[in-house]
Amino acid sequence: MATSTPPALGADLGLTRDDLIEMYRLVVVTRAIDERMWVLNRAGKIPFVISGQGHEGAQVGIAYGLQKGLDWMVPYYRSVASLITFGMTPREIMLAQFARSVDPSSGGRQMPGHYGVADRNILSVSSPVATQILHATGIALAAKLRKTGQVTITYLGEGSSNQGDFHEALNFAGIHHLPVVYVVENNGYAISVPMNLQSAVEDIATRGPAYGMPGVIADGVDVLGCYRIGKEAIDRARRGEGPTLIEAKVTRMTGHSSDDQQSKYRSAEDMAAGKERDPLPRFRQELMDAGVLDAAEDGRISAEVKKVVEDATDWSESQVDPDPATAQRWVYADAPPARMDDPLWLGRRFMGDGGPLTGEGD
Amino acid sequence: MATSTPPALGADLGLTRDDLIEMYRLVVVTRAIDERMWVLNRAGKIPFVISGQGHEGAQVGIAYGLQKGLDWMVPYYRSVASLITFGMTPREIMLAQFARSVDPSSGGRQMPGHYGVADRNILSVSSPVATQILHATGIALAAKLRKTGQVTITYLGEGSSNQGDFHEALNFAGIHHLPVVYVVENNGYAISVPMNLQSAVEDIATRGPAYGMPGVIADGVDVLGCYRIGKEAIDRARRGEGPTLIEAKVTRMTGHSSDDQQSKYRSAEDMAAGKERDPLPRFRQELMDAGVLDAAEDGRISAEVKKVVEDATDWSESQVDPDPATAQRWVYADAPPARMDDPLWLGRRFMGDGGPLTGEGD
Amino acid sequence: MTVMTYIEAIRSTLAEEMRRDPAIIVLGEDVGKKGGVFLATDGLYDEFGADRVIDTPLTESMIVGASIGAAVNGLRPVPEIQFADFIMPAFNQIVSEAARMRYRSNNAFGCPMTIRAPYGGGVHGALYHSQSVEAFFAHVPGLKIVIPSTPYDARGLLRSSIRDDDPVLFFEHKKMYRSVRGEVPAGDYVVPLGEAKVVREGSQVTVIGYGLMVQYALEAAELLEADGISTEVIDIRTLRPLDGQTILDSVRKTGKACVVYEDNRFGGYGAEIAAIIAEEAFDDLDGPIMRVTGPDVPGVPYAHTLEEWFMPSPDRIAEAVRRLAAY
Amino acid sequence: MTVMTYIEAIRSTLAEEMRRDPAIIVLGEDVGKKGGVFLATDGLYDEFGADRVIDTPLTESMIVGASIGAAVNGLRPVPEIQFADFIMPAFNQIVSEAARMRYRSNNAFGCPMTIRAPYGGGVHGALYHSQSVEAFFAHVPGLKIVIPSTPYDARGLLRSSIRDDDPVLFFEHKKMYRSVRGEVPAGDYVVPLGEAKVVREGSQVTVIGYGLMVQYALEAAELLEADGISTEVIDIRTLRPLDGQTILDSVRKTGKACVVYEDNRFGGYGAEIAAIIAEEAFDDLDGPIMRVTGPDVPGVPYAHTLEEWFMPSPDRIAEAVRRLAAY
Ligand SMILES: Cc1ncc(C[n+]2csc(CCOP(=O)(O)OP(=O)(O)O)c2C)c(N)n1
Ligand SMILES: Cc1ncc(C[n+]2csc(CCOP(=O)(O)OP(=O)(O)O)c2C)c(N)n1
Ligand SMILES: [Mg+2]
Ligand SMILES: [Mg+2]
Repeated sequence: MATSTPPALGADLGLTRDDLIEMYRLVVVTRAIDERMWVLNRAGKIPFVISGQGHEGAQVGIAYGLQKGLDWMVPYYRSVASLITFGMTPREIMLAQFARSVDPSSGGRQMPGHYGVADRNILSVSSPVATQILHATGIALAAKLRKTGQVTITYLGEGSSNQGDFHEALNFAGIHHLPVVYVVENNGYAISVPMNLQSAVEDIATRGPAYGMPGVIADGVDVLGCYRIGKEAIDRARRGEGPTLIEAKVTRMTGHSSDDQQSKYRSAEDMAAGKERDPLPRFRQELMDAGVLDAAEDGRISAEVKKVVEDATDWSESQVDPDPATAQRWVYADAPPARMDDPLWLGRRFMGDGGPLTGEGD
Repeated sequence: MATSTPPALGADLGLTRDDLIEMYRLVVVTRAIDERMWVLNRAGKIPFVISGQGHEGAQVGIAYGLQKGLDWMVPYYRSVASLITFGMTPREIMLAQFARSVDPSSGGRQMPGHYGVADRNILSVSSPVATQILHATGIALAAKLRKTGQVTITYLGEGSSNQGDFHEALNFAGIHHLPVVYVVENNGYAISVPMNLQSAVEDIATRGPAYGMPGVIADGVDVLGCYRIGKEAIDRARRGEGPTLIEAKVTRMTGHSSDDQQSKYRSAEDMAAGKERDPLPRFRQELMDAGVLDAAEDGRISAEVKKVVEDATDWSESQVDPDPATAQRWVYADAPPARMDDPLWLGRRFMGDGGPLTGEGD
Repeated sequence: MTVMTYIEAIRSTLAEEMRRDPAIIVLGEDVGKKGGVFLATDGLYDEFGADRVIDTPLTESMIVGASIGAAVNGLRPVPEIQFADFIMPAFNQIVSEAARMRYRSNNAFGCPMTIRAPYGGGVHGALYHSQSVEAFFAHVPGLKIVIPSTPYDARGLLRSSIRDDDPVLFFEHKKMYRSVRGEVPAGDYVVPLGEAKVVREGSQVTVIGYGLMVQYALEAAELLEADGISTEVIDIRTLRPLDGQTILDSVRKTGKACVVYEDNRFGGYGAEIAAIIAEEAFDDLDGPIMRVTGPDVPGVPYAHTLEEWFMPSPDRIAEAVRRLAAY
Repeated sequence: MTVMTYIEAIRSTLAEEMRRDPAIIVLGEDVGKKGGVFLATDGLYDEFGADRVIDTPLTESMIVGASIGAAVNGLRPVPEIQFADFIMPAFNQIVSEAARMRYRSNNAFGCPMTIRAPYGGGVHGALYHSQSVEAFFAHVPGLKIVIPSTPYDARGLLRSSIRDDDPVLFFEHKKMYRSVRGEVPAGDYVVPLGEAKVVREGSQVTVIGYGLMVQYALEAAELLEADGISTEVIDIRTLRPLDGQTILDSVRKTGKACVVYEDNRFGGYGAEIAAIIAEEAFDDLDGPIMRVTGPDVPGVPYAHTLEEWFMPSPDRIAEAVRRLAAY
């Protein structure tokens, strides 16, 4: 439709048309995976879903400027789009949903949402919120001391940013000008608790200057704007100029998780307004308006994504469950010693092997 | 000396001449008690001193605007001037140094510096830093919900303000506009760690806006300036307009404690510059210049203070040590039950009463 | 007599206590409009309003620390920690502050509050939504630790906890919330803190447990009865202060003790019970003191195959008692 | 052979390990120019510089949390917690994160670091500078817990801890820092984690302890020898993983066990040792399993009269063993 040639979309950001299409594909595939999770949940195949719908634009945009194979990502449970952007595969994401033995995140030991892949510098994540902000800070400290040139990016929700660990982490990074980017994805709710009861300030970005670092607000429906802000922060970190706090204003289009009924605490208007801020249709329209994408290409992407999701689902589902015989491995790096805290030793008689009731002494 | 009559010192602050003399006396008496502690320490009479020398001006100034008998104070270990301003007596302070049984702070159970007096709304303090900031916040929450009209003031060092509890407390107070005043006494060091390694920002007051509250810097050598800032914050809290963060720039004129040798990590110039910021001679000079104080009155105050310190020391020293027979009281409000966690029950045979070796069963 | 679920026992008791005493407030994450992630506080916000049912920021240290202050200034807070797993950020406030306030001030200050938290595994919650954390706190003088195993006790013990003048940790096994029902009488009865209960009489082996494990022990006792083995089951109910006498009396009768807990075995709460028996009832023991527990791995894994591997079961308890009886 | 104090053993080993492995960093409050409040890191800042000896802000959760990250990205941090009492703000990072990193990631990530902290009473430190905190951590799968009682073991165990691929908590009794001296050989010897040691052979009663209590148990054994009682003393050294075999072998020989710990009795670490003996060596026991411990009050009080009341002593240990021997 656009027949004259204004500067190409993204050119000022150093993004090619292929980049734009790839970013779009990342948003689309993440959305499709997420939707599939809900289908599987309703079908009783996976017991728990935690969803990133509404967060994908900010995640893809901000993470797109990272260097795979060098940088570190320390995610949180809604980070699927960030992770796929950084190199996790749809199969790997789906394996976590099904908790299969070959799941690289945890071998089926953790709930879905607790991702991590060692060979891609994606740190394993736990449930207690905001702890990972300190881990990212420590990774960045090591990068600085070891002069690896790595940038570390880490993510959390706005609710989680009120935890003490956030304060302690940003302060330390500010003191030592560490190469780390903190991304707060502000979707306005911590489960049911709205922003005005979570935080004394409307914008978490306000807190950057309290730690001697820029606090920048990114609009989560503006994927390229998020890229720009993310890239600037990543570059700044890489140049040794220190950390940045990014607050991405996003929308949570689903309940907190499959266990949550958000209509109990959100008004219909509020939820409708949230849906209006869906980054996916906006990004599609932006690309179409700029002549980067047309309906045919969009169709091809959709078809491809459909196949990817099918494959990831079917393949993951067909993998085997973890073997209980492996359940006691990897408490420590060394083999379980034949000692008291090895359940096979002290507790052997009640762990199923029917050993003798008393010790050797009798 | 001043024969013409410019507006009287303190008049704009609503302070009378008696107020000014009283504030001066509070600084002088606190300094004298503190100096006595060091003498007692060197004489081997008290094993540990933690000193507020250099902090007294800010403490007296800020606390002078509180309402005794109504408001709450949640101190820290250097708060002696605040506490005396708020109604603790020199005898009570000295009892804690000698750890005598009638010590109202803890009955000799805590180290010196861990003050608290129930009948004066001074909350008992522990050692882990910054925990008290949350207690003060909770006291203020109760004051607001119960509509008591009380203002709560709490204190900590700048090093301690980097703890997570500080972040969580100020955020909560900011959300609910609680009637609480947070005072950070910034003496530039956390034991040996200088400001630039403690905090990413030079002024802790910078952090006020991150919690939706004013962050105000008070100059700790300017006693009346501190009063003005303190009074404003107290009044603001009392009016229901919410919390204030005050950063008082003070100087630590001694080592961190009697266990510390500050020359190991501070330069001679740095220590000398610190001594220059002693609030006591400045306040004395200010009062003399304004004709509020003359040498005769200063002499009378000194003589009186000397007597007070003698009395507090001698009287406290003459009190008895805590009786070990009381050592197990007040783990709980109810009398120790004749049960397993009562050392007289389960452990009786090794706690000195020589009970039977086996139970009644044999 | 009414029949209600375990969670309804808790919810209704919270409401009744709040009606009785205006000093009681409930605070925590999602306790307000949402009524808590398990709905244990459902309805309280509507009835008592935002002043007394406070949706807090996501900050556990604050929830407990501010409760301490509120308790000191005349309120009686009942903070909720959303999952016992997330009590760790508040560890310092609970252990260093709440537990020590009275002792360190020589009784000048106290700290009446009841921290409620759902705990336990078997609910597909994985490493961080399944933990048993009682051992950490039961070790701490100044705290009281309560774990009810029936709706009746949940009501009576929650009343006693809220009315107590010292900090109480009240742990609720989340697997019991909806699966356990029981009769509760009308009226304002209490179950005093510090009293264990013989919930099944027997003569050959004493099984000692708390929480969900009491339910499992009772199931095991049924299985064992079919084998002709008579099992006495004791529900600790209050882990601190512990009612040692009831345990010792029973073990002196049966001569054999089996301690059951879901937590990791090594250094778990039941170790103290075993130690007490070994010290105080040695002469009456006719066999080793057994423990049936969770294994020593860092948390209940998620995949159902692994979760089953972790959890103690009625069968495993019965198997232990069988061996002990035959000893 | 050189003779050195306990603290000098620690200081010199830190320096030697840092020379050996450039990945080792030391971080904590006042560890730099000041050299630590006990001078355990004295001289390291001068030798290794501000990059490897980091004076941190006063934030324990950060100290441990950042160490976890640094360990994941190629360093081998040795954080210091200034007093064990102040480890509580880092509880979540240690228990939820460091301990579980390997298990939860199915061995994709590990967390090699050694958290050092001075602990223990008898030094006029009152409630918050005297605590024994080992029971909280020894319960946690994924952590290793080490408490040396001699300069020799301090050197050998600190080397093993720093070289270990999992998180180790290394507790140093502050009363021993300057009061205990001992011979240490030259050379790079290690004392492996997970091995207890019989530090005195005897035939009538086994006393089991760690840290300062081993020194007290040895003093008690001397007193007892004068009474004609032969005492075997075991130094646990590694509290987790525990070397149960050495304990059981000894108790099977003597038939009598006394467990000593300075911490509060109820739910303390020694309860697990008693429970293990009662479960595994019941047939060989000739008397109750005794415990000599600190009383169940929230911390060591300050006044010297109260502090003496709190602390277990050689006399109290001897008295317990005497009664046990006569049983
Ligand atoms: C320490 C801790 N407390 C409570 C929880 C339970 N919880 C999980 S997610 C969540 C809300 C998080 O809100 P926010 O940080 O805004 O992230 P969002 O889910 O909105 O993306 C809560 C309370 C937890 N995981 N960790
Ligand atoms: C949680 C905790 N960690 C460590 C300590 C040991 N400590 C006591 S005071 C102090 C320094 C405090 O510095 P700052 O807050 O600046 O107060 P100042 O002493 O300078 O007045 C430290 C590290 C403590 N008391 N609590
Ligand atoms: Mg949110
Ligand atoms: Mg300071």
